[in-house]
Amino acid sequence: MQKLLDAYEFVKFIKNGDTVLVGGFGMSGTPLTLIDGLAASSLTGLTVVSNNLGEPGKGLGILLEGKKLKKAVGSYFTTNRDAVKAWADGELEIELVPQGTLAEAVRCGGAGIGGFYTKTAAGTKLADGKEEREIDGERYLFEKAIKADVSLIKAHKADRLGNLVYDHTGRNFNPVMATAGKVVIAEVDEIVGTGELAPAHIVTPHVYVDYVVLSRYVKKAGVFVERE
Amino acid sequence: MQKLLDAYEFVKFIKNGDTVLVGGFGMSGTPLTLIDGLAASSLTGLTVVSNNLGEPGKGLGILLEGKKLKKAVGSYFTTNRDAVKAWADGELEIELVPQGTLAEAVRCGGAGIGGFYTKTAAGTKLADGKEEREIDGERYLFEKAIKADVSLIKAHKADRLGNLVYDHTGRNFNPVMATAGKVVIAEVDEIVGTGELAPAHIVTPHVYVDYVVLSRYVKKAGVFVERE
Amino acid sequence: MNENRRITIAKRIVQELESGQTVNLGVGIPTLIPDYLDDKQLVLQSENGLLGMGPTPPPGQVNMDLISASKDPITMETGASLFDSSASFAMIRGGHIDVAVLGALQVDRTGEIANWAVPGATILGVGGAMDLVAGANKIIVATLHSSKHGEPKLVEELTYPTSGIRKADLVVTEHAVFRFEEGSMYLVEQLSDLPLDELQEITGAPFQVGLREPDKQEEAAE
Amino acid sequence: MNENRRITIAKRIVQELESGQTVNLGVGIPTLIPDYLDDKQLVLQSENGLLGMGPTPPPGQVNMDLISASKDPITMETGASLFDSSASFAMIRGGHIDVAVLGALQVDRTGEIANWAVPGATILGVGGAMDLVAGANKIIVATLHSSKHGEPKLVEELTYPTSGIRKADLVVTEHAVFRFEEGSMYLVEQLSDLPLDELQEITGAPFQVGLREPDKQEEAAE
Repeated sequence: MQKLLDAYEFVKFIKNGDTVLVGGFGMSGTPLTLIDGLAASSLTGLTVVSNNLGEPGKGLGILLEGKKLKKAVGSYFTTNRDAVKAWADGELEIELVPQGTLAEAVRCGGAGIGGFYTKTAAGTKLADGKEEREIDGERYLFEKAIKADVSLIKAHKADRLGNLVYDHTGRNFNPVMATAGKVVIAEVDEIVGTGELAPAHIVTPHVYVDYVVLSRYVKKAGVFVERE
Repeated sequence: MQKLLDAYEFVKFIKNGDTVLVGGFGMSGTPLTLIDGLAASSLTGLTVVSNNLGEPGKGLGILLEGKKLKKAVGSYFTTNRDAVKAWADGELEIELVPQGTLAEAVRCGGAGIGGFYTKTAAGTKLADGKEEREIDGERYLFEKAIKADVSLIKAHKADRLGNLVYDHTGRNFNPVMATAGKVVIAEVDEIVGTGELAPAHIVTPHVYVDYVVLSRYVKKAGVFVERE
Repeated sequence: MNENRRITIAKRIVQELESGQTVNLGVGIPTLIPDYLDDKQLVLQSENGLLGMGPTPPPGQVNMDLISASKDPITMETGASLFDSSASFAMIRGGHIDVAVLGALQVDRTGEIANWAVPGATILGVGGAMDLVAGANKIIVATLHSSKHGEPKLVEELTYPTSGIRKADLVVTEHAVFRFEEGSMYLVEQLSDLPLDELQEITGAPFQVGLREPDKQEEAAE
Repeated sequence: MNENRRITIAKRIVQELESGQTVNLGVGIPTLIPDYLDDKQLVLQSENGLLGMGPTPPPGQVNMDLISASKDPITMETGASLFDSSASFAMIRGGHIDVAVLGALQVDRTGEIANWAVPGATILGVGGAMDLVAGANKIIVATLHSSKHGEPKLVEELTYPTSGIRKADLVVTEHAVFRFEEGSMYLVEQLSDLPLDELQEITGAPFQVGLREPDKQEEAAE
């Protein structure tokens, strides 16, 4: 398979200071192998755009422990007390974005849309410094599209072209993030033959996927453990 | 099935002068039964938002013949010479929108986005009177979201809740139009039991679908003919 | 005793909900609602990409890729559908959720909600709270009448950061149901035997008793 | 004879394409390209919602819900995927199509394209033309050198309405290949035995012969 990379080989596509989109909601649909790869690398100063920063020592939490991050953009960091502490200590910049605005901004980044107007957060602290516009008598905020150097996503299955499908709510941010990175790496549980995924059921067409990495983890009793 | 309507019963949800989104690309994924219903009704002065206006005497073309339309918004009308003639005779207003802008504007209408910026058509005649904005050094046009009173869409199968899947490229504008009408009527080829459509394969969740109408047409040798 | 008060609130909110409605339940008291539905059938939406959320699975059937917005394992009802985060918030923000039931830190006399941040404290989480406030067709706030420090949660003016300009339609506490209309707050029902003057005392905002116009009540109840 | 010229153009454009590339083919000459690919494997995108478009089906296997952007029956290659119009144009506008091969009414000396409307005539169709011009990573224009009225299609300045500010990278006619760089037009290859002075005569815009810098040519050919 042309797009298949060894577990940590993808790190060569990332530079210090890059902006990296990372899929997942909590620990679901999170590219654990790719995060391990970042943690094991010498990369620093990364900006991570992801809904959460995992939990202390779990998921993206290990990048925080490894001092890989300069900044985090997301909607909910309070589930990782390390993130809260790093922010309070001035070691991590945080940009808080409502979850729906985050998802839409990343979708726009991948769709060639420069920015959009949303009612979400109009009149709140998260609107500080943002342009407001009235459309049909209602208050909207301007939000700029989000793009990144690299997207690290997690899917359930890839075919040999790189078409992807997802596992239940593990889908979450992954399909939009697949569209918005200059280089897109997909960690998957399984690689199947081209043609095994029905055209109408493919969620991410292969044109979005540059490389595929087989996950180092397998699901046992519903939870990911290291593959033996 | 609670949402099931008789063929032309849906007409009661539409008023003279309403704006109606109609799915389809050419004659594919076009709600032929619902169009028949409009044609048979006494409705007039409708604004139709649809990629094309069908062909002379076919698809949306029959609404033009029946003098139901005040205005058409879409990307390509030249395949229907009746539309060109009606426009030249001052009997039909036409608003021409690039196809991608049309699809995105309708998606925004359904997604609570007030408007968006696209590079498409910047610097062209279709930008006349539209706001331009520079974002990251590139020229973008502001486009307002499109919403409608009613959406008439065509799907392949509905389950008894109203979840929808589509037939190949018959999907086209239908899923976005399903989100942007105050009342949404879906014409379908087949109604299946709830649970028969896999959760990951459903394209339009039932929350978007108010009513379902079984098509008066069936496909024979790949082409729709009247159901016997 | 605290649990009883929470259950009182959940049960009362159930009366506001109708079978077939699409409902998004926030964290806290709203998550009790599925236990008190009797034969009402709601369609529960989970912001992480599911319509048709079912109850917690038995221990052997947990899949950590099938979780709620609170990150707990869940199941799917028959007819459920899965989608990505942008589609989920398109559904929320686009006005396709009938009712959002939310917890709150404060609600002011106009119905404006504060439910995401505490003044002076670190503000590092908002999640989907603001999208739900901006987008749901009807907003019901489920909250205890007073904070654990005994301060009223219904206030004249918010001292906590607002969640948006969009107002709540209804607030349900263990003592009362309040409705908001055109900037004013109306007591529409008492849920405890607390006398009216004492209710007024523990409520931080002035309210009128009954709805402004009887017609309005019927309309709203439709 | 006209058909031969069109085939010359299609064959020459094939040389610019690589296996595995995602390509959107416009109406007209571009639709001839699939017949001259030899062993190159392109991934064809159809703006109405398909990646992996295959050839015309045999008559018995037509499905009018599986059609091209030209509304003709098509098939799907193994590994194809289907999606809605908003997703299709997200793919186009977002820069995920490697090459768009388009027809044109005119191209000016800077590479600006006019391919949707005739001045003075009714303007009632644009389709996806402007989205493709704005979004594809590389734009190749396939056109006969002169219009059927014998007027040059390569012009000093457009007299037909522009399709967008984004320039073509390459124009291929039956006589020549032109490349555009920084506002100027370069003849990079002759495809017929027409002498250079005659080529200049039937071309409505001034062009330079060869690329501005030899380095550039190599870079572009990579």
